[in-house]
Amino acid sequence: MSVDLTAALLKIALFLAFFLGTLAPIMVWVERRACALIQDRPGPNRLGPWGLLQPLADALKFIFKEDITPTEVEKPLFLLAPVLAMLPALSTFVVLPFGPPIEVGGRVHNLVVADVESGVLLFLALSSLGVYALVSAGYSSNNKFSLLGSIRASAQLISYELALTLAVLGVLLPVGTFRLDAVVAYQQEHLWNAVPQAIGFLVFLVAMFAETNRTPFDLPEAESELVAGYHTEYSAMRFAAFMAAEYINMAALSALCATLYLGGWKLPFLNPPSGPWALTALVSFSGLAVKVILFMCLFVWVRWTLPRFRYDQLMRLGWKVLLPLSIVNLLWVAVATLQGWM
Amino acid sequence: MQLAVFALFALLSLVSAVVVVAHKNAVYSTMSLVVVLVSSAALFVLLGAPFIATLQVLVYAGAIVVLFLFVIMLLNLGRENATGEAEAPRGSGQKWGTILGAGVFAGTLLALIWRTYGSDSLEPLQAEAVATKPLATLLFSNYILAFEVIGLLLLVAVVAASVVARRVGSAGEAEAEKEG
Amino acid sequence: MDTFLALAASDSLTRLVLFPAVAALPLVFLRREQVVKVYLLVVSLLELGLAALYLGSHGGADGPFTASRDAALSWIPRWGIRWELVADGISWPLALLAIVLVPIVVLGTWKGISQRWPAYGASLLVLTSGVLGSLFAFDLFLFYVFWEVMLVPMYLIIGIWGGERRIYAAVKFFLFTMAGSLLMLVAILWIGATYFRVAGTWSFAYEDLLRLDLPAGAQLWLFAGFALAFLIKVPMFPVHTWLPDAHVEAPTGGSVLLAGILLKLGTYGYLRFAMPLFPHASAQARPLLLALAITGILYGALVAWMQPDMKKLVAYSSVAHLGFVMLGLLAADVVAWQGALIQMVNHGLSTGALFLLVGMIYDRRHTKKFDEFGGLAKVMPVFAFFLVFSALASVGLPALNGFVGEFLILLGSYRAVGAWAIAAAFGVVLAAVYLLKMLQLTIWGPLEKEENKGLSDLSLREVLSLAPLAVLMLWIGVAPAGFLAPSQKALEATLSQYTERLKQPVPTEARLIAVEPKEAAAASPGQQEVAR
Amino acid sequence: MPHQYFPVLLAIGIALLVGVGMLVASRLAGRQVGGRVKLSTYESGMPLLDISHKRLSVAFFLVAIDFIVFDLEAAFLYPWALVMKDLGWPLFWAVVAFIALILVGYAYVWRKGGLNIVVRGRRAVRG
Amino acid sequence: MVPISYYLLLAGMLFIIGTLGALTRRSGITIFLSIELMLNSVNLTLIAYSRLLGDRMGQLIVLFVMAVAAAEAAVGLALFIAIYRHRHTIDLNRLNLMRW
Amino acid sequence: MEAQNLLWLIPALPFLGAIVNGLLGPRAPKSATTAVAIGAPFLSLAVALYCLFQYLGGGASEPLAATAYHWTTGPIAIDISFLLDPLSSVMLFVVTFVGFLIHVYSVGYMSHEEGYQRYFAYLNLFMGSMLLLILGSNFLVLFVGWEGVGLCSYLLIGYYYQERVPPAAGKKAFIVNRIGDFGFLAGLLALYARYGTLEFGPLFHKIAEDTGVAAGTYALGLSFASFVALALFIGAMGKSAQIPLYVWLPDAMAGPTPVSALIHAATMVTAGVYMVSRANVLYQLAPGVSMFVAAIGGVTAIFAATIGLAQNDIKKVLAYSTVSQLGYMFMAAGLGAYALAIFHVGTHAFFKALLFLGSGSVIHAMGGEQDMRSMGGLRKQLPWTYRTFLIGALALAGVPPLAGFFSKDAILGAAFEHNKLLWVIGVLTAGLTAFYMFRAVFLTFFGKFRGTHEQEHHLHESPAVMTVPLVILALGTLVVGFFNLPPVFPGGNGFVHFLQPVIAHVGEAGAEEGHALSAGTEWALILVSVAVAALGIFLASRVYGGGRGTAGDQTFASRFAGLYRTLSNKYYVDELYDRVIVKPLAWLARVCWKVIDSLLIEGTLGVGTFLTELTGDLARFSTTGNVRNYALYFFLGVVALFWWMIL
Repeated sequence: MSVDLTAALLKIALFLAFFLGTLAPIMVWVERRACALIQDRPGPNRLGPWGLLQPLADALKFIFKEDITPTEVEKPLFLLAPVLAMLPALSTFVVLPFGPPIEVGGRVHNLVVADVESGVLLFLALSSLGVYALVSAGYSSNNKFSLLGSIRASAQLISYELALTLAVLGVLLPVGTFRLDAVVAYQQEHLWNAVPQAIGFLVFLVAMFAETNRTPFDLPEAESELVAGYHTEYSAMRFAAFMAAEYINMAALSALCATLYLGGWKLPFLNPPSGPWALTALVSFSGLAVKVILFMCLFVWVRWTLPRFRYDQLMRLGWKVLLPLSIVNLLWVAVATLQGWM
Repeated sequence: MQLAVFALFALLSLVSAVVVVAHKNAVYSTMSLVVVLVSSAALFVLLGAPFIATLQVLVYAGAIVVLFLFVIMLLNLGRENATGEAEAPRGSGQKWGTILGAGVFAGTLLALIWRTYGSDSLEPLQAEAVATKPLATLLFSNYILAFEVIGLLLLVAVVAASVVARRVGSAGEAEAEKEG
Repeated sequence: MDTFLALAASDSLTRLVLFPAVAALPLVFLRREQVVKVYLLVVSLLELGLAALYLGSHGGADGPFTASRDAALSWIPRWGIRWELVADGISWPLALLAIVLVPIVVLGTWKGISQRWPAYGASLLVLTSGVLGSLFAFDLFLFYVFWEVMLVPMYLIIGIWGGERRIYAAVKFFLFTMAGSLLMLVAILWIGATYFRVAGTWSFAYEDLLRLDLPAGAQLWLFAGFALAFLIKVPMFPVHTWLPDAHVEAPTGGSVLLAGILLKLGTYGYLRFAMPLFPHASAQARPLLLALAITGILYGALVAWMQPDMKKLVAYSSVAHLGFVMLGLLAADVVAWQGALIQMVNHGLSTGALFLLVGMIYDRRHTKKFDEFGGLAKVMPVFAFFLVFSALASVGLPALNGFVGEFLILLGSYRAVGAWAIAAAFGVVLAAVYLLKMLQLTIWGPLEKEENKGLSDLSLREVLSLAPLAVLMLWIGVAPAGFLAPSQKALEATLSQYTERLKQPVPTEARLIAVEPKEAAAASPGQQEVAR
Repeated sequence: MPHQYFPVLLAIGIALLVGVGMLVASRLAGRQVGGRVKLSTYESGMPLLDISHKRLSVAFFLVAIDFIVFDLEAAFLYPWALVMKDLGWPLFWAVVAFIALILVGYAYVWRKGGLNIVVRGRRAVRG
Repeated sequence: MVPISYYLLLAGMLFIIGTLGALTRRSGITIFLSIELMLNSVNLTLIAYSRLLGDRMGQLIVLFVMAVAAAEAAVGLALFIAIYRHRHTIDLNRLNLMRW
Repeated sequence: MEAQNLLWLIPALPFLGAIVNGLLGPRAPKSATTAVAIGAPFLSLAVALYCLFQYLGGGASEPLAATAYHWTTGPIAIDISFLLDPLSSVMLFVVTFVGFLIHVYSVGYMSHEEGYQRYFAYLNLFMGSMLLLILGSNFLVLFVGWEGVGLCSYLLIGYYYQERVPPAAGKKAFIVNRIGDFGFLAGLLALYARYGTLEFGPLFHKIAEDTGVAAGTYALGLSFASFVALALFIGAMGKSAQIPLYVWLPDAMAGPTPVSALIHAATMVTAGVYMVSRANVLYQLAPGVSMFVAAIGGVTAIFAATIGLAQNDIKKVLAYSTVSQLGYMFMAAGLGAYALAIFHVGTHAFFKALLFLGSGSVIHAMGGEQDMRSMGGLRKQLPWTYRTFLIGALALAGVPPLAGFFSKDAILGAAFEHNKLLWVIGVLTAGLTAFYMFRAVFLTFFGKFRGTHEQEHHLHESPAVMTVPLVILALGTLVVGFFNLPPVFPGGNGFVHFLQPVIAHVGEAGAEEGHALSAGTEWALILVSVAVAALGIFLASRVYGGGRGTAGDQTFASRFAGLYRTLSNKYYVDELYDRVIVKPLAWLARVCWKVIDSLLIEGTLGVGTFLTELTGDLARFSTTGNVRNYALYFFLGVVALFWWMIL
């Protein structure tokens, strides 16, 4: 038991380190620099070389800023909301495999935090709880922009969740289990799913953007309309928590996307070394991390390139395009699998 | 270990359940319900039904309760006293009748359960018993008709709900839709 | 299931029964009134064609009405309930009457019904199915099911397309009929359970239950259960009050079918089930029922005489006419039974025609009160002709159908019950009194009301709907032999079985007795000698 | 096997800790100045002009209903993934029927405009 | 191993809490939530028995219960919306049109 | 062509005519209608004559019989079959011959009527039915015809349907007939139940063989024969307008006059007599009933004759005289002189048809006026009518050697032989008959014209199509009496002999008619009846002749006011019936409807409904409309159930 506990804690620590210690700072920097690049301006460049220390400064600023709790808010919910935002973000990764099974001290460990049968379903379940953070924040802020923002955000979230869920199901069909390591293994034997299930991949990708409220789907926090939406009233670390949750969500979803469609932790033409288990784990984890970072860059690129959708366009896309597409994908995969084409 | 986890979630769900029932603000009630549901999901896992537990979170907590929240937001039932709870209590007979009935029921039920299952001992769960595949097989063989009926039920529900909710023409709606 | 479908697809009674109900489905999609009407007409004529086809292919030694049956299918095996349809000489005349009346009703109410034609048509068709099913069902449970199926469309027809007090009438109709039929259901379940107790297996099949010899007490209760259901439907004297209300409020088509077919199910059921299954009990109850039947004849006639409303008059005349039928059935004499059977058909034809005529005049004037009429023969000679013709048939004028039935009933029942028949014969006088009053007040006399002067005579469509009825009335009246002969064998078989059973003592315990197979099974081509 | 799910619990616990910790840290580290104006609801610096909780369009509710339905559909289809290969084509057709049923409801809502969120409101002066 | 009776007791208590809520609260929404609570407690019972008896049917029924609950919530909440639109309240004490 | 194979044609042809005319409709050319209308009875007459010649020429030894088809099947075997025997041949001749003549007459009489085609359709229908009645070889066919003529009577009386009175009169006729039919039907049922056949031949044979038929009590304290005879006679009463069912016949004069002549004088009303004669076996076996028949006949005869004295409507006078003459016929039949009854039927058919047609001619000339007080002195304008009417009146009065004399005298002879009281009544009636007939003759044809000027202007003799039948009938009236000369003459009683095969010989009762009296008595009786007739005519001429006009009536009315009022109001019988039968029955019906139906049955239901509603109302207090209350009840119920289950 204790071995398992230790292993689990180690794996969780690995992810947290990656998310909070590595990915977040890098991405803050990348985001700001890339934005500047695209907008043809220098961007933050005072702290450290090329402004590399800027994320640290940002973090400090968040910590030391005043925590404003407006008098009109529903206090318990208002305080709970950022935690609720962090909760799904920081728990969904448990089902993501990041390497081949390794043997430590005579015991075989799967390189996944929670080696459970529900697998990807658990991911979806936990991420579906994210909506409560939005609603809580919006509702408790006692501000009509926040409320509208949160409602819009939740509607958007649930709308795209459908497409996402169905696209994921498409991946699972030929595999025959919910376990993501099986999905990875399947992709080692077959093509990456992104090829035969291009439709699903596309759907997933779009839904991913929407799920994380990223441009062009950042309607809920559209500053021009809704004064930043549901987190208008938040400041300091609470605001940072929302931001961090968003980034972590992006990362987690990117990881899931990579696992489902792009072969998971496995890099092409590169097998993890069969040396010491720690090396194996780190290398294979890096494979996943590389893909996640690539995805994150895509997020940033898209954010600063594409204009924002109008809300009705957004919903129309979700309901009238992605949903049918995902069903089509589902049926196609089912037929293909049953016919043995897959 | 399991007992600790059970105690944690049982306590959590009980407290949250009381909040669900007792809280004046419907939003808090709803949020508490989520807690109850998630705790129950944890208990489901303990009972060897992880798949149901996951679905409980995905469907129940993640979808159905969202609908409640939406309606509460939509009708603005949270803060203001549209629910009328604050008004002078009427029908306290109702309350006392309920408490009496619930008391009798609770006493009987608890005594009964305690007497019947007080000393049961369970075999530890086996992997096969937890596996989801047999469940799926059962669903898609013996209960395939129920499965299709669920489809029908959902169809009816969505149509009915759309029709009932969308009685266009009342003044409230036009006004409300401008807000969108 | 596939056997059922196969049965329904082949030239079978099942098809005959189910066709109208199935044909009602497309009505859901039809919207245009004209299309619906034509569709209905086509369907009902098709049904007639199917019936003819069936009769043509299944006729045997006894002529077209030779007993024939569909293969019995298990329906609820747990309780031995089966889908078993049998047609014989007793059910055929009524079934044909039902089938013939439907297109006539459609034609006759072409304009009278102004709304919701699809639903109306569906009701008619489902009603047809229910009636045919009741007539052919040889499983008591199945019979009950069809019996109830019959109830609903009629309830709808009265309740939706009826007159001002339609809801009251419909509810009254429903409650009366329901009260009786629930008792019948109890009796059916009881008899089924008794059979199970005695035979060890479940069965509701008519022929199985016929073998059940019940002790006196059980017979009496069971008979009461069945008889009440049937007598309410007939309707017999003290439980008749739903009928005038139902008729007056029902739309024309509803009245025609109600009088033409539904009431007959009561007498049919009495003949088919109540008497053969419980011979001793029925014999015991005979004096009371005879008294009620006679009372009904005279009472119905007297009350009809007093009515200020044409339709109510005709409605009460039904009470009197059905009293004759009951008299015939109670006589337990083959002549009387023949008369009763043909009288059921007659009543359907003549009263049906009268209701149609009342409906036609109602369509024009929107009233049925005698005060509003008078001298219509001047402006509506064709209407007058048909009214006189139908009224005379109803009066029982020789050479028209009503006479045949009444005469045979009286002949047979005089032989069996003597003075009762004489008392009933006085009903013939009263029939003339009230029907001639009707003629007097509607078509004869001076044409005084301004509203009546511009009335148009019957259209070709209306004539077409009445003409078949008139032809049949005359035909049956002039040469009834062809209508009597096919049913004779079935009636004789039932009667002989009934009298045989009566001769045996009542057992103290329920038991099974051997019953020689009814003509249904014995209808082999060898026994063709029908001696005259 | 419940214990396999323990890491999930663990992760959730840690997530909670992290979340709460972040907030507590900020609370401890940051200065708390406060002030009536500063703590008022931000609406361009104005006092509340209007009640904040207006009733919202019923379209959101309809979207949520559709979501529920499809979510359940997905929930019921997930087990399919486990047994699809075992049960083969008959099950496939059963599932197609199931999906078709759901799609009928979907089409109904589409036809009735239930998916056109907001746009209806914008064209309120249509006729 | 946690004895199954604990689960059942917990379910029973949840059920009673739900009942109390459903029968004493006046807000339609809260009553609805209480009913969901009761449903949930029944689900828990079903799963517990499923575990006790080693029979998966209990789990399956929970699945169906969820579907029914979803349908119920959809239609029920739609009704609330409709009612609110007409009466501007969902206080069940005031919704007594069905009173003779 | 075998004659019996043609028998069915005789009734069928008029039926065909009726159908053709009915289908042709009112828009058909009048000539076509006429051709069909006249052609059908003419062909029928021709066939009838052919058959009669065949039959009589063949010595009339065996009756002709033919079955058209089986009416019923199975355990009861009733056929549509025909029989030509002496009895039916007499009737056949009378019906076809007189019927044809009246058809011809109608062409003229009805020429300006609106429903010309309808009239002839009815009339043909009547002919068919009547022929069915007399040719039928069993009681069923007879009954079919019996009812058929009743129907036609109804339709034809109500021919002027747009007026108020005729339809009502038709209805009355039909219903009164129906009452009779009720008796008839009862008789048939009894017969069939006992013998299993309705065919005349086998039936009467069986009755004659049946030893117990006249003994014991069957019903109502009567033997079987008596019961059936009485029941059948009730039918005859209705059809032949005997007390107490005669009331419809005078009212029936509301129909067109040729109809009165054909149906209500010559043919239909004699059906009762025909039927009684046909069933003579029964009546011979039921002497009590026979006596009753005779008594009814006698009473009816004098009763109607007295009413006839005070009638002013020329047709009403003839109608009451018809009732009276029918009384004679029944008197004869009741006395066992069936052949004489039939003989009187025949002679009466000729002279009464003649009289009616004559009156029709008068009415035609008067433009529809029927009241004799407005007539007078018409013999100049209507010579042919006058002459033929006079012959008819003389015949009716019993003046030799006209037809009426022979038949009436024979009946009186039979009465004298069997029952002196009836003879007295008969003689008195004869006198009264002579008196009122000549009252009519004097009021109509003599004296001064009392009508309006305009009527006088229009007076004219009828066209030939009407007068020729009158003349033929008058000739017939002169001739037919000689078929049955009184027995004192050589070759007398020929008709009686001719009919002898039909009259059964049951025991002693069947002695041959007309031989019992000595020649002296015969002559004395003849003299008495002639004298009585002469007296009646003389008195009439004293009171009404010589231009006195209606003064005689006024004198009579003032001198015997009560008596006159009673007579002119027909003894208040209609009023009596109304009070005693119609009103109570209507009252009963109203009670049935309003009290039993609406109050008792509906009331019981109402009480049930009330109780149900009361329960509902009481239970309604638990219905607070608050869902949670219901839920609480539900919950408490569950708790209770729970307890019940674990305890």
